[in-house]
Amino acid sequence: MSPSALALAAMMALWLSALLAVAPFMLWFERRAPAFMQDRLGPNRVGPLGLIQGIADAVKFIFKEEFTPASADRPLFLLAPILALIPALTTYLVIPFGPEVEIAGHRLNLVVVDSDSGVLLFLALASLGVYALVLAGYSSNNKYSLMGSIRASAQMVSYELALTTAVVCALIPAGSLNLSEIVDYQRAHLWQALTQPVGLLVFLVAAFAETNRLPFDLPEAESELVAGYLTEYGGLRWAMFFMGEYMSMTTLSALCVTLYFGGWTLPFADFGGLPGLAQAAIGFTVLVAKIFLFLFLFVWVRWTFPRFRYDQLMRLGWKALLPLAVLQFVVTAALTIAGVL
Amino acid sequence: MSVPISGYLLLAAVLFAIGVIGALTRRSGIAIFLSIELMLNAANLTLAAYSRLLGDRAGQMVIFFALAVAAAEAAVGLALFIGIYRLRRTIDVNRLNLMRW
Amino acid sequence: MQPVDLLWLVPALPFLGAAVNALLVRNHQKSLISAVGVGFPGLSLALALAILWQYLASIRPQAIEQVLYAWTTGDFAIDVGFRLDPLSAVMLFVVTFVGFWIHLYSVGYMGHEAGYRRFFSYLNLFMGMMLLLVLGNNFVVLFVGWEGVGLCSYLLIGFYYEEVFPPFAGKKAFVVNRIGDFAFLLGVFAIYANWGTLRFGELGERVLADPATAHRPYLLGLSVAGFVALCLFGGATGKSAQIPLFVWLPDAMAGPTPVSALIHAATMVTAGVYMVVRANVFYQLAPEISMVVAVIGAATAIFAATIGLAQNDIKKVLAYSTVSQLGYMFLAAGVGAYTAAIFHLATHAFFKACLFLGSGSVIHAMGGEQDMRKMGGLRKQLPVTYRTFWISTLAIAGIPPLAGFFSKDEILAGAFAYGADLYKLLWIVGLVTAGLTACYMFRAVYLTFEGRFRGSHEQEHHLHESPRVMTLPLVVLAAGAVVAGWVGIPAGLWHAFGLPDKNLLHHFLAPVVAELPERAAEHEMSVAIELALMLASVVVAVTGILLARRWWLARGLAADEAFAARAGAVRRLLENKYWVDEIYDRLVVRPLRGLARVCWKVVDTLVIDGALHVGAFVTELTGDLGRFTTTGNVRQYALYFLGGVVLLFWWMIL
Amino acid sequence: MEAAVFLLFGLVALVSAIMVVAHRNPVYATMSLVVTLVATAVLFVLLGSPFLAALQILLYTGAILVLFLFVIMLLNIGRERPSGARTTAQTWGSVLLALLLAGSLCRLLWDAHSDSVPAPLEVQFTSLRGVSDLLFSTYLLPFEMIGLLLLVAVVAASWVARRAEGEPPVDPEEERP
Repeated sequence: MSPSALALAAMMALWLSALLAVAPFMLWFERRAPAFMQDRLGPNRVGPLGLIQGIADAVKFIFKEEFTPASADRPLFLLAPILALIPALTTYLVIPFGPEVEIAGHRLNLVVVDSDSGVLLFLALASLGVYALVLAGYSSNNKYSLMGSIRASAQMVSYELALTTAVVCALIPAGSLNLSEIVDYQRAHLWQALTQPVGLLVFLVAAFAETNRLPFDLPEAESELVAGYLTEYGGLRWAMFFMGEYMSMTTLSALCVTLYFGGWTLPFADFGGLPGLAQAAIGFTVLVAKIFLFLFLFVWVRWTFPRFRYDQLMRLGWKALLPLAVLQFVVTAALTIAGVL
Repeated sequence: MSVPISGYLLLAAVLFAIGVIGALTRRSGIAIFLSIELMLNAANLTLAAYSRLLGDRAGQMVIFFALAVAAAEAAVGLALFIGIYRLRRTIDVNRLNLMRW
Repeated sequence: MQPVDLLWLVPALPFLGAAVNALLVRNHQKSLISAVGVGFPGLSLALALAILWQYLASIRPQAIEQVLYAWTTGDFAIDVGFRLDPLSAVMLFVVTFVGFWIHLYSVGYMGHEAGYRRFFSYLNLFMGMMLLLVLGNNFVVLFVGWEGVGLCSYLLIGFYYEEVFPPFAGKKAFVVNRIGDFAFLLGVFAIYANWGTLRFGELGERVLADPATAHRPYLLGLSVAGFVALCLFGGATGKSAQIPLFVWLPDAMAGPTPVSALIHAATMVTAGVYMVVRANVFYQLAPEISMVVAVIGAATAIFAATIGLAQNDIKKVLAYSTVSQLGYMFLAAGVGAYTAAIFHLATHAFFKACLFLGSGSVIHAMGGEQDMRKMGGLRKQLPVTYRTFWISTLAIAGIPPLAGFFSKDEILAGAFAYGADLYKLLWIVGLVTAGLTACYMFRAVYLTFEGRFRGSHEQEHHLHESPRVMTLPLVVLAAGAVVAGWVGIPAGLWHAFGLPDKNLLHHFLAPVVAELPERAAEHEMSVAIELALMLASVVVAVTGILLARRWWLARGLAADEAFAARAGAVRRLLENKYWVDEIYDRLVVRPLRGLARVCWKVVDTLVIDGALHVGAFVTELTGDLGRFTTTGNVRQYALYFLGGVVLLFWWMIL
Repeated sequence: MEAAVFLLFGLVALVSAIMVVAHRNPVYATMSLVVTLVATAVLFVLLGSPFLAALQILLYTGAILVLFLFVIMLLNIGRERPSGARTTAQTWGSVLLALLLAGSLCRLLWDAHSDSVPAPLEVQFTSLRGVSDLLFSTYLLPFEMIGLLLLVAVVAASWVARRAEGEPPVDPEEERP
């Protein structure tokens, strides 16, 4: 039963509103959390607890000067930020936030695209993110940005390998690429985090690398290459890059939650009986809560680990993560065949 | 109103032709390589159309393998380009006449 | 050691003389050159006389053969051998005797010429070749001699090679002779093909043994004998300057006068007659060919005689007279009077050689001037030359008792007696020609020796009688011209005086002529008719002389002008020798030249070179195409690849 | 609905394909190829194989074309300078031949399949399970071979493109031809 267009629109609207809300929240949260960790206050002038800080920054970005380098390749220069948003705005389609429910007479599967190769779609769309970096670096016609973009894209491509292998490990017990089936599997069995801790670890590290978050944010590190591929960007374009980054953090966390932490399910509570709409709401909030925990983890990690040097970073990716992932893959496969999982 | 298979086929044929023109007229090695990838893609599209027409998943298998082979080929090809560039400082096909006594 | 055994030495000596003069002697040793040049032919003459003496004394009609070297390849046997029989004996005597005296004469005549040594070596070479021709015992040796004389005539005509005309005349002579030789060779081949041998002795017996083969139909619609006879006669016309191929002889006068005397009067030109008589068996077996020979002989005689009338160069007159007399010899051969032909050949050799040498001493005296219109009144300055010239002219005109009368008369008698009425016509032609001969010969005599001198004053001053070395041969030859006739006085005359038939020459040569039974009857003729014929020829000769006296003696050159005025066209016709040369040029030379041009332009350049060029072009073309495909340009390879794909696709699909 | 999507993405594919061939700047060409491949991926989905669509995007656009961009940047391949030479026989020849090929192909395909109706779409065809069952049963050997092939390709590429020891790194800015 294909969900009706209305339902699709509703669900997409729900997801989009959540994602768009994330960016300003993160701006604020990114400042408050580390401040809290470091026993300082962080932004509190702008509205209560500085909550409005996000909005203020957003407004600031809007009014900043849209500067384009002289001999930059204008079309590509403008295209790059847009490309950065594409993966973020499309990968959430496959993530379920609720069981099959009856809303207003329709049997509805609480996921925008219930494709049986959902995960693959997620990964495919995620991989498009690389282009943003590459084009940004190439088009701004500046040596640092070029070097930055090459390093960033090399890093992303390398870690994508590790990420994909880890994801594959997560799929094996469930026996399907459809995220809903994986969530159902986890409702029935233990959460994957417990059964595949190594896979989870590899996934998380790869996720940090994919989004160029701190331990791996060498490309736009101030001390290294000025701002890497973002050097020439300012104002709204810069903001779009950051929004893209935050959103991809969110969607990756969503994927992680769905694969390893049972997605929208709570371990012991079962809201099967409630009316569809309620179930959807509860599922979504549970999912958002879990995602929030991961976002906290991102910030937390950012302010604790020192930045990797580029060769350490690449060596970690290829010589540490990838073997671990393959190991995990072998173990999981063996266990699954043995019927343990 | 389902689209007749021939639509896909004709589209694939045209794409293939465009790829051929690109491969034969462009001067820079990379452009030629891109055109070849385009031709490969057109071939995949034809295969997909036929597998859909005959309802036989074998077509999809072939595409799967074609993709893998394309990846391998692209990798080696680009490596060759780097090698040639190091040798002749140029990728312009007209100025390369290595395939000769 | 009998002289006869040294027969081979007779031709060898002149060869030796030629070699010595050519290789060992220096140009300036003039006396040595003349000693060698005259000495060797002299020795050869002495040896020949000894051989003849022994031959006549003891051996008589039987033929002697001497083989130096027998050469056989497979079944083809040719031996280098010499044969002495009555016919070659006569020829041997004529050639050596006349030859020697002309050699002696040329010592004086050529004394101050540049190529003195060269001249004598050629002359000796010629003597050797002529003796080879005459003494050869088979057709091949004869042919070797035949070619040798042709070569020497070419060399000697073109002796003055610095000037323009002599070399051309030499070439002309040689080419025309070659045409004749070609026919001669065909005849020799036919003989060998049909009878398997070329030696004269065997040939005669084999042909008579089975006349069937001789009459078998052969090429050109003729019988075998006919074909052979015609071919041999073709060779004879070339060599002895008869109608179709006589054009070279008048031009041959470009050579020095002794050459004209020896080669173009006495010896070489008679080779044709000798050859025809030698092969008379074929002519007797092929009467139609004999008729052809007779007709051509008569035609040539009268034709040349008429031209002789209008010539102003003294040597040209004598040349046409030679052609005419040769015509007589062939007329005799044609009618079967072979002995008469040889008899006239011998007598003609004497008086014609004497006439030529006479004209030589006149030209010598006149400082090289040959035009009779520039001469006149030379009686007083050149008495000996005048007298010998006079005697020879009388002989050639046929006035008894000189030689010309007897030999010419016998020919006319033979023609008259030959049965078919056609020969009566030939007899009349012969008679008229005799008259004409007398007429133009006496014209020459009167224009050169009588009247007043028409040359330049300086020439007149220079006039002198030739030295003794030149006048002696003149006297000897003049004597010969007188005596030679008595050898062959016809039987009729003997019977007239009641004496037994003492026609020495006729009986001597009789065995040579193969008597066929059916031919025997034709020659019988009553004595009365014979005497009448003799009287007729004498009357004609005398009228000729009287006419000449009335015209040229009395009025000198005016006669020619009057004749030209009255019959201008005829005069011009004769002067230009009936435009024969021009006709030949137009009919033969030009087409051949055209053919040659075609062969050169079309066949050679276009076809052969063209083929090569095409070959080269094709290779280059394919080379280019090949090169084009290996430029190393990747895109081109891709294009060809695509082309291949499309072709394959079309082939598969359509 | 399906026809609309087909027409839209078909057109997009065509236009971007032309851009790939026509555009002088290699980066633009590559980007338009990305667009073409994504459009084709959508067509794959229409033809009932979403798995391949995802795979194509993941594999092709995600990895291969990124490699292309890498090489373009590494070798600093600038805009392809117009050769200035008039369109040579090569160009005309190839265009002609290509059109000939395309024409005959279209005519053939049109004749053969103008009215053929695609087979009914069973789940087996589109589902990933159907595809993977077939893949790991009858096509297992080719699958393993592909693995080997990719390994060989990796080794070959790294060997060919390596910089020999002691050889200075090629500075793209250096003497550009």
